[in-house]
Amino acid sequence: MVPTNYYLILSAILFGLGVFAFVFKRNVIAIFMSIELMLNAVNLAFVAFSQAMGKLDGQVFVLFVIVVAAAEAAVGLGIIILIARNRQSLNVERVDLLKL
Amino acid sequence: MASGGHLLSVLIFFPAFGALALLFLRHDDHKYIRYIAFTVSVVEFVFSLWLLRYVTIGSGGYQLQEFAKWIQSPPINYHLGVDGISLFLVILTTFLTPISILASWNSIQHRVKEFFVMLLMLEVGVVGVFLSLDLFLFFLFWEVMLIPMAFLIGIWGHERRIYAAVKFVLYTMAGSILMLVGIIWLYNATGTFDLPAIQQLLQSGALALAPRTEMLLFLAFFLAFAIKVPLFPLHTWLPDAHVEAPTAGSVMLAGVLLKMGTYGMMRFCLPLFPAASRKAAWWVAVLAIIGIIYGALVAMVQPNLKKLVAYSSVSHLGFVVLGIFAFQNISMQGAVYQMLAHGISTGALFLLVGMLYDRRHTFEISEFGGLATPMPKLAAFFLFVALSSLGLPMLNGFVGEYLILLGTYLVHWKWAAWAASGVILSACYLLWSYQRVFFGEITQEKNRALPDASAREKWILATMAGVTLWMGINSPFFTHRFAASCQTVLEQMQRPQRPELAAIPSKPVTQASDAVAATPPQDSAGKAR
Amino acid sequence: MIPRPEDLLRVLPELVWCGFGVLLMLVQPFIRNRYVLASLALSGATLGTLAAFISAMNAGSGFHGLIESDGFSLFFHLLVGLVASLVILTAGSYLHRESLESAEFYALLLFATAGMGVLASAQELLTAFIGLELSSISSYVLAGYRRDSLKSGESAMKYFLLGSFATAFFLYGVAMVYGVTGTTNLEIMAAADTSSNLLRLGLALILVGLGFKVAAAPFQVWTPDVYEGAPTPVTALFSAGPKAAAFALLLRIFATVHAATEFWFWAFWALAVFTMFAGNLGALVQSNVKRMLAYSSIAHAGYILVAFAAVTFMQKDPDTGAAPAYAAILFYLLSYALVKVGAFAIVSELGGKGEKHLSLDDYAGLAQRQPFAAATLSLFLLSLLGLPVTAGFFGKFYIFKAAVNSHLIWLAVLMAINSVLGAYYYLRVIVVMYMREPSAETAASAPARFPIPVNIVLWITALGTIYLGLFPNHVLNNVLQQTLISGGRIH
Amino acid sequence: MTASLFIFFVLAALAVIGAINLIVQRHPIHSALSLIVVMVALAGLYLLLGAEFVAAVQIIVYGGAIMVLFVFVIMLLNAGVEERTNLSKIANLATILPLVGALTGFLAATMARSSDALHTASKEGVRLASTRELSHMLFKEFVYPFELTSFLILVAILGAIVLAQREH
Amino acid sequence: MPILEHLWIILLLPLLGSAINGLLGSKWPNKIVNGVALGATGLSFLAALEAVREFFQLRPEQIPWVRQYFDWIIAGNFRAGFDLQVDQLTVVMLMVVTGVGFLIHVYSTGYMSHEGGYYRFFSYLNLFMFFMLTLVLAANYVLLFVGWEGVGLSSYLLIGFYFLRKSASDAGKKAFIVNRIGDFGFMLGMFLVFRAFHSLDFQTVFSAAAKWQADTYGQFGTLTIASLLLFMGACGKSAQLPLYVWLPDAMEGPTPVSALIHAATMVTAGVYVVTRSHLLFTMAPTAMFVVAVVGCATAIFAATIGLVQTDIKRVLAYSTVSQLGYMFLACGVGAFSAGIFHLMTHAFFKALLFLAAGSVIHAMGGEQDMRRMGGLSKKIRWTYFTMLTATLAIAGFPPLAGFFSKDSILFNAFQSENGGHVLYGFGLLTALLTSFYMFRLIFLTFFGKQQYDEHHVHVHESPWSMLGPLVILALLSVVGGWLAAPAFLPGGTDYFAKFLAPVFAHGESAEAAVDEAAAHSLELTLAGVAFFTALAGLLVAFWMYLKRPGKADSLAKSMRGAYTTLLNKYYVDELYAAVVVKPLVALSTSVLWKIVDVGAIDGTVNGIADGATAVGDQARHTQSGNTRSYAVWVVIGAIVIIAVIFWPLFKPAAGMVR
Repeated sequence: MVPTNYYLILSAILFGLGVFAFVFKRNVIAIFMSIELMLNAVNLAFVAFSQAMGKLDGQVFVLFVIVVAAAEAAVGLGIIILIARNRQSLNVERVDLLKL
Repeated sequence: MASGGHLLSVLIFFPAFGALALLFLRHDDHKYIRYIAFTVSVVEFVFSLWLLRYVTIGSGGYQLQEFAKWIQSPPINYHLGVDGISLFLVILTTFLTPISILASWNSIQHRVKEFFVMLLMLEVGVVGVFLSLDLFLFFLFWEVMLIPMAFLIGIWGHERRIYAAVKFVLYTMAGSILMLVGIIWLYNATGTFDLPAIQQLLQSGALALAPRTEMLLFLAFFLAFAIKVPLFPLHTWLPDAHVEAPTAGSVMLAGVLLKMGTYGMMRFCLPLFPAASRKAAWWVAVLAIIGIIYGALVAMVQPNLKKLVAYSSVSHLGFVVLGIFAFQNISMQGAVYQMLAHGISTGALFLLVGMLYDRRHTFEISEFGGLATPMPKLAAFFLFVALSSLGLPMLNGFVGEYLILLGTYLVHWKWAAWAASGVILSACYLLWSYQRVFFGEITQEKNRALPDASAREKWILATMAGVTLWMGINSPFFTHRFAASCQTVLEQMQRPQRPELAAIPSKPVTQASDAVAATPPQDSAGKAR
Repeated sequence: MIPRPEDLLRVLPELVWCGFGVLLMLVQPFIRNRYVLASLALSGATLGTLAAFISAMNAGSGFHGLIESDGFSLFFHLLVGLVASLVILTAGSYLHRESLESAEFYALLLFATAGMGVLASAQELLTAFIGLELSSISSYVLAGYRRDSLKSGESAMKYFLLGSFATAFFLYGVAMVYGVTGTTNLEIMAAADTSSNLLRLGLALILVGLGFKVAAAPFQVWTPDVYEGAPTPVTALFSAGPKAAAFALLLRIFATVHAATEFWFWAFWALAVFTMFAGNLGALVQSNVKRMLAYSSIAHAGYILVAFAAVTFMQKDPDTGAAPAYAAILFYLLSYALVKVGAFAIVSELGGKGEKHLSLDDYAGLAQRQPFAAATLSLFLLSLLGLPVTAGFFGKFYIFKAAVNSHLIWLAVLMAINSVLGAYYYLRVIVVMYMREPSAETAASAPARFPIPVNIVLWITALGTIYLGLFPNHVLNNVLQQTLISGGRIH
Repeated sequence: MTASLFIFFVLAALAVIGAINLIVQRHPIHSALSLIVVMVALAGLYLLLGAEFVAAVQIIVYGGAIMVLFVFVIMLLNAGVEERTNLSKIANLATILPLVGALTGFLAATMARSSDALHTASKEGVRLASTRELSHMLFKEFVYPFELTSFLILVAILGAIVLAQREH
Repeated sequence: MPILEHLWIILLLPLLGSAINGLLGSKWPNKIVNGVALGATGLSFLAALEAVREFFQLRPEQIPWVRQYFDWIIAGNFRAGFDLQVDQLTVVMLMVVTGVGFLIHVYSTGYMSHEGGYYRFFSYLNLFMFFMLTLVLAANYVLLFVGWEGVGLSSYLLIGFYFLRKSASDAGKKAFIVNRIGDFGFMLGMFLVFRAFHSLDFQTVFSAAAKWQADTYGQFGTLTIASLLLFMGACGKSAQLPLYVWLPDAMEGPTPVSALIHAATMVTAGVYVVTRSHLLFTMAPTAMFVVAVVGCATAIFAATIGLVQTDIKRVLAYSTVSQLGYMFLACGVGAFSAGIFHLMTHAFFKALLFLAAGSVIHAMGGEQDMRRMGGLSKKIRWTYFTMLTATLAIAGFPPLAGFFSKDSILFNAFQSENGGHVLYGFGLLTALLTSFYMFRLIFLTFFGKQQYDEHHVHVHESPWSMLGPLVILALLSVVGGWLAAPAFLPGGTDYFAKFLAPVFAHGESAEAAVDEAAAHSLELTLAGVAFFTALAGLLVAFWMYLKRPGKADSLAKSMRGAYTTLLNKYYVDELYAAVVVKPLVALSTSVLWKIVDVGAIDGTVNGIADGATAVGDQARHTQSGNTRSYAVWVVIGAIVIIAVIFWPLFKPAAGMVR
């Protein structure tokens, strides 16, 4: 018997780590990965809630999120390639032409 | 009431059509543009004179009202009306517009078409302000008027024109946007934007504003007007705007735009918020008096002739505000009269300063000196106008000042005593500057060959001088027509002394009076618990 | 599992938009004529917009309550459809000038529009999420559409990264709300237990996500960069479309879920104040017109948020309900969309090849070189400033009214202060156009004649701005309040 | 401690360690591998929660397709070790640690407390629904968003092509 | 009663003349200008004469004769009409103004014939006549104020007639502004009167005031304050302490102007106003005392300055100030008719003195410094004789006009209750000084050694257009006094006082109470004292300037401090400049304008604008362009939003949520 709380706390921790990673990492790809991490945390919460309430739609949600993540991955990596090609750098801090 | 048909609408929109017609002319048809603009403005002036025929003397209410529904929700109506006070302000506007057009005849040489379009649009806005009886409509014209004025300053002005134009707009807007909040607040309390209706509600006691609410509303309105007047210490836009504006702009600005502020005080602040007005009267009067003295002193030491005239406006308008906030019939009539007189005499001063500028392209007093020798006629006109501005009896400036001071003295002799010192100071700055500009030997060689007034200029100035003199002698012609309206304003300040009415508020009253007190978040917090 | 026909009718606009998007992709290998492609896209956008009327005729909820076709959704469909059509008209010459493929551009635009349409009618958070992603992902690509431009790529990257980041917050919020209520359907959620902290937190996170989309401070940081870097017609779309759609969703959540209404009041208050100041103060110091308009759109989001704050209070009014405040929001969005699209259309044309002429100095003396452009841009700026006889004035007026009605006097006063701040930088552009002489270089460059489609856009937006400024009631009463109240969905 | 609880802790530890490793590793390829660890661990948790279809999808789509894409791109771009630049003034550890810590703490706390109100414990191991029922939901109740996702993927493809294609 | 019904004719004629000359005269030859100007004034004089004739036919109850012509200002219960009034006081003033005015016009045709701006001069002069007549004919304070300000204006214009000279335009400006200071008080006085009596018509005010309780001595009631305020105006106009400073400077104007405006008519307007308002004054003893003291002080103060002045016109100017002080002294002690009488005689002899001085200056080719004249008596005999007559008159030698008027004043001062003897003493001293400096003038100018260079200055007698008025005025100076020759003298009827008696019916009741016989003997004694005083003055002057020509200089040397103080007019101008003018200008420039306006107020305004921009500039540094920092902002925003949403929970019961 694993209480739902445990899952939820884990989810929160993973989400927090994702946020931290997003803010902390410099490599665009790594940052993108931290987004995936956050989405995974969300998914965990969905499944946990779904299970706790005995409702199925939470799981359906997770499927949608995964699909969206896939789509985002395609576009996101496209953008990353574009950036990398134009600037020869993956450091997000170097991409600051637009500012102030 | 004699039927005036849609005279008021015609008055507002005729110049707009004129402006539209101008738009169809070619850019370089300067001659036709000028003639058409002038004709339009003269016809408009004649229209406005018709008002005299239709307005019943001795009636203080609104006449020639026009009413049409415009927007259903919120109920905004196209409601126009004229009373004795607005009557002459409208005529002043329509009178100064052709004068301004004439004054710009030769001095405006680039983007001529736009210039006259702007001037006519300005007239639309100003006339609209004076004739609107719907708060919303009033605000609309009030704002719309800003743009042509800003353009007049910004495009055809002098060196720092852009700074001045922006400053003018921002200053005015800062006040008016709060007035908009006030208008909406008032609407919330009353459910209408219609001035007579609101007046009726408040005056009959059917609706009583809580003191705090009334004061806040008063301030919201007053601030907008005080900036426009301009009341010390909100005046610093004025010198800049005046100095940088082209002559026509200055004439219209000083002549009518400033009056919109004092008109607003008479039309809105006093009748709608009498208790707050009374409470604030002391402060307002102090500011007005400071304005009178301060404006005069600062005017006295200006090295720039146009700035001097601008500061003198601060001083003169201080009288008007003082007259209004003395709450005396006499002083109020004086205030209205002073508005008109100031429009003419300061307008004329700006015209003259503009003529000097046309010749020498400077406003610096030190650049002039001894001009009476090459241009005696201009000097004579200048003196005449200066005298009217400093309140010489039998010229127009005296009547207003005198009535204001007299009326004020009746209730607050100290105010009047302080304010009357402005009479001394106005003589100081006007005569001193006059001396430096016109008297003495010619100090600069290039001034020696300056031409005297041209025929066009003579006509302009003679007209202004004639009106000045006529107003100075035949003042009852004016006072008869607005005396009743001034009395009405004072009557509108009366409120029934029925506390039980105030205690049983109708629905909107609670809204208005509870106003800020109840904050929604506490509610939600309570529920959340 | 074939859906019922009326369900399909209720999502007809989205179907049309997506259909035309697919069509454009299909014909792209065969048709290279940009006019044909543009016409196709335009007809797609317009047809989809018109289809909104059909879906409105079949009012009701569809797909098991996932979407709702009502007056509210009709309004937003028309709005985003109109924006899309105008952007297509604007984009033609831009794409040609920058030698960009038009078919893909239009297709993405139509997909994005469809996503916004979904957002507007979504009655359920998952559907809303998909709609949000559909429009967002299209937007990311559109932002980076000028591949050879560093700025465009950077814009896409920032938009993408931060957008996804915010989406994660949104989703997490949805998860929590789901965890409390067991549903993502807003209707059912309306009956939720409002004492739950988790619900509170979930709604807070949803607000974070949507706040990001509408560019509310402090989530506004991405806006200027993305707007500046994106191709200008895309910026026009961004400033009007996705923002309106996100507001639509926010409004629907806000109106349906009581809990949201109660929890969000101060949040809206704070967001409104931050946003107004962030936008206006930022815009004060900009010398790039495009970026300045980006900041200005932040400020305007702030004004709209003022109305949101007002809604809370007005809902207690038994007579009118919050309808006036809702109406104010919708009216504002409409007037704002018209103006922003028009303004960006001009900026797009004046930018020239490679978007080189975006600085304020490039606008000096524009009134003489291109009187029509200067006049319309002035009109738009005055509308943004909120001067009477323009749509923007009434937009602001209604918001003021809503705020004062709700006794949010301080908020109204802060908004007034911001209006004055805003006046400064809007005026500055007008001043430069009319009162400053152009530099020798600028004067020498021949006036770029605006292509006809752009002129059409300008006429439509300008006339619309004036029309709404003169007769706001026609729109406000006959469409907004009627549909809102009779539809019964939002009360 | 029941077996399930033990498994949970093992998988949770794995996920957290993976996530931390994602942050700590400076080469993106290592980060990507750490992320795969997290995902696999989560898939295990899904199984534990009785959502085996989701678990499968997690492994196949996430762990497989998406992460392969990541790795592929990393290879393609020949991404090296992360540069340790500190150009952002506000995004330094001193700022972000407390911020993110507070956020995470608050999220975790709220979630932990609130689920009491829901249910005391999950119905562990109970098969909530079959994959069939899931597909019913997907194709019946949620058919509209499901169909929309097809457009979403279309957009993604289109976008990737548009963005990544070389100039002609 | 054709003219009395149409009193406006008297006014309008000069106005018309002024307008015609002013608008059209610039291209006309002098003759036509003359015709218009003289015609207008002459006809006005004739009309006035006719009016006076008709006035004498009126029944007593018809006096004062008031006619309302049109409403000028109406507001509420305030009405200022264009109402004219004639009573005995008006008649005196009317005759003086039109009569002397006409003579001076005639004189000017000669004096100004070589000056530029001839038409302008006569236009101004006619304008002055118009306003002065308005002043004296007005039936209410407001219309009086019209004339009051109007003469100020004309004075401004005429003083600054030679506007190319800075000193002239300075003087004109100074005159106007100092007058305005007086007007400030005058206006407030009017307001107070209106507040008290709800009208400004003389009739209404006085009949209402008569019913009031008079203020006691030392009490500052409404009447006292109103009187003092009105007197403040009078001080300005009539150049009394401390507002006298403009009058000596006003000598920058052409000499006929000095004669007409700054001697005969305008400057006496203050006296006129005080006598006109005598009813208010008599009911305000404190005010009366102030008037007397100010008058007396001015008289002696100005006389002392007059002792050492070397400019012939300035001597006369200070003499005028001094004599005006005399008139106020008369008013202050309640001897209004004596004051008016002195006003009249002074108009004659002072106008004559100025005109004669003008003739001298004319003869000397513009030289005004007496030290450069001398020995002129032979060369310009007519001028000499007329001037000598006037000097005797002003010095108070019987039986010339000045003797009677001055004597009457001194007598009344002597009898005054409040410090009468002191006032009398100072008055007598003034008379001594007057006699001295006037004869000093005569001796320096007409006797002694010739101090000028014959080759440069061709002394010549003036034309008859100038001499004619001199002669007429000389005659008037001689006989004018007999109008009021006291009853105790042979042929003396005191006609003047009796004539004015109806006007001052209230005011001079005190005089009537005095025992007739005792008064007569006292008056005779005092008259003798006055005569010997005048004689003493003459002798001292004779001794110092003719007998021992070097004596004056050595005396000046021995009393250098006093001498330079007097020569510099007690440094009053300097004092005013240092205390009022310069600080005010400095304050306005450096404090009000530069610091308050530009610095504080506009600085605040611009500061707000700059501040907003600066804040914006700072704010945009959050927009660093760095995606990571943007993400931090999002996190911060999320925390803020959560905090705001959860805040209400923390507040009421902390600890609900950890």
